[in-house]
Amino acid sequence: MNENVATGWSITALANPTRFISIADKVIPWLGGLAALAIAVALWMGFNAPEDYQQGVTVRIMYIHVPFAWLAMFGYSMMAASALGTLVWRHPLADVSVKAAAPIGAAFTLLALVTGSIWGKPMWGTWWVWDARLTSVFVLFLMYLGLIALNRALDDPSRAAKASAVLALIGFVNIPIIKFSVDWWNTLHQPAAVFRMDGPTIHASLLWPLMISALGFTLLFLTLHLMAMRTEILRRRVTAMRRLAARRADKG
Amino acid sequence: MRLVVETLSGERGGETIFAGVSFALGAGEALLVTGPNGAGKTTLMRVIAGLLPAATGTIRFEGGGEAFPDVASALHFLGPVNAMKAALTVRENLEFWQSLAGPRHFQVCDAMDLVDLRRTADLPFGYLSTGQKRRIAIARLYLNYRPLWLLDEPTSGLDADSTAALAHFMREHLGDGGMIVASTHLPLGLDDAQTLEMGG
Amino acid sequence: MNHDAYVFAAYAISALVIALTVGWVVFDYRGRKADLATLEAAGVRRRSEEA
Amino acid sequence: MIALFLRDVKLGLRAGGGALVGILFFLAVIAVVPFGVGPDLNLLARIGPAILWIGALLAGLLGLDRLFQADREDGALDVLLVHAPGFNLALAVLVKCLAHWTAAILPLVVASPLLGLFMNMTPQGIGATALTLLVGTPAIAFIGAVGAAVAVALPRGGLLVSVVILPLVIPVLIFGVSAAYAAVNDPDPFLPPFLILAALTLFFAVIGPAAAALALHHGSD
Repeated sequence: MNENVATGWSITALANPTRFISIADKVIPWLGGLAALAIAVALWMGFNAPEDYQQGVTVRIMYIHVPFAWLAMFGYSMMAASALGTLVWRHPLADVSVKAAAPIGAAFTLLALVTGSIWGKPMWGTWWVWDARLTSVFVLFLMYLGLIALNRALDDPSRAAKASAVLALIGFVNIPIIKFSVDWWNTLHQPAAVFRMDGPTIHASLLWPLMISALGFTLLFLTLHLMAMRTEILRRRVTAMRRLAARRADKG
Repeated sequence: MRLVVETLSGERGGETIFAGVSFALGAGEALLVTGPNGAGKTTLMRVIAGLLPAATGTIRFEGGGEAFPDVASALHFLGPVNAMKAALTVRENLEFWQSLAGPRHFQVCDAMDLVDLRRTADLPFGYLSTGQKRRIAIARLYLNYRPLWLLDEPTSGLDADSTAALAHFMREHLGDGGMIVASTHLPLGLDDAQTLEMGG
Repeated sequence: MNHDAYVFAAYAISALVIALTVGWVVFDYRGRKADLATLEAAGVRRRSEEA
Repeated sequence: MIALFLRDVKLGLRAGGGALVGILFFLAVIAVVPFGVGPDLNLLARIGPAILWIGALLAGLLGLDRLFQADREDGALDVLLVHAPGFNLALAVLVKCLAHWTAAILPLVVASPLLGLFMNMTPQGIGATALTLLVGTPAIAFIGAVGAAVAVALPRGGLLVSVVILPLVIPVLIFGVSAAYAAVNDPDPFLPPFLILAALTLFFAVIGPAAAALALHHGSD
């Protein structure tokens, strides 16, 4: 996936790694700043909103738990889209996007699990309950780790690209199936009267901070993703140059 | 220092591969083991290296003093593969082997200079070409001084000038009073080397 | 642990993990930049840059 | 010998190494159990230590066949045999086992408390299980080394190693799990099974590498 190969394909604005890096250099600081601002505003509004009538103050965890769960899904969907880019359109940067998104997605999924279990502790009395949503997010976390392990195992980028793209797509197709089966598995054993975490309608004053927080964390995710992609391109450039240096060592 | 081998025979899987092999090597002398594939060259090399037990016969290393009391402590073994890890850098590989094999001889950097591959020190070993990998494998022999070199098909996979480079290192080692037992098909330009034809 | 402690714990752990993630991304980026610099200094030119 | 240890740990953790796979396998095994057994929390709590131990055992056996196979393929094993005859070959094998344990199995022990939460185990149970794992799992590496050394010549020796080693590892499993349970339900004493477990590890620390060295010496073809 080195430079001169990319020029052969249909050039979309981001196809050329060098141009991608220059664009990324410009966009990242702005995106990062915006993300920080949005998160700050959301948390400030969240902490000034009235407490939830049933759960008291622990509802404040919702402001970060829901965005994290959303980002876990968003991250995997982005990887699936990039995987399509690798397999269907052969976009040179698609594989870079998959490899870069995996660890960040995994981090947010882990956060979703942790905050979910902390939020559930007062209600259920234990740190972990095999609640349908928490379990499917946990399975998603395993799929993220599988993808990261695959990317680490195959160090030759071109070979790993196809493999991780296929795995990402298969994983993505399976998410609804897992969701359905876990729900079914959960209701099968658990007494149905599991306390529903978020009420049927969220009060407006709680909804706004939630939306802004979700926006903020999504921007944060995109910032990290762009930075990770830029690093991945540099890593491949370093590898290519090291191979070159090895071949040059004889002539020099 | 002398390497004395008397009526040596080796077997593999219960079947005698070669028998009645005897030779003696003094300082600065080399023995080229030739013969068709399957004639037992590799088995002979592994028996001398102590990797395989000898069926009959003896292998003695005389005059080594306390530095090289027996054959095992006096030899370097270089097989058809390079014994280096692709994931580690060249320097890490060489430093590892130096730390394992007793008293130091050449520094890692000097050994790399000898084979003229100093620039690849920090590159992963896997990125090197076959010829370069072979030269690094040879550089390992310089890290700890051992009088006896056992080279099992040293020129496998080498092009012309890498083979010439290998012959050069071998001549240098003999010049320093070392001994070489090499199994090979190519005449390595070692003029006064003894030869041992392994029967079919 | 009363309820406020849970909220604090959740935010603390989240802040920690996010900080680690951001830190790792930046550290990785700087590392590759440094590798690139040393390689450029060693006079290795990429194919596309040569005349 | 220290260099051998550092090299093997470095290799295990690097891109191609098996360390990450071991942890992932352990996580997957533990995660699968509740789906089979059902989310009934107190049932999970009862079988928690056993599941953690079985998971660690299987994950430990996973990376073992590569212990010597990788070295044999790139010729490092031959050179090692030449440079480390007799006693210090056993020492080299001991060091390699410790390196494999540190790179592949130690992370499991560190991760086991987190997984204990999934099994809804009491903090005391989690602590005991982690402690028994810490003391018991090296025995798996030492016994496994014998299997790996024996199977080094076979091209696809991998599964054979696990099958050959499994019966030998059962005592470690028995004492490990019983010690873990003893910590949870009070009447049973914790110390005796735990000390026997430690004794097993030390015993195999001597026998394992010695037997593996013997096998390597005579097995190399």
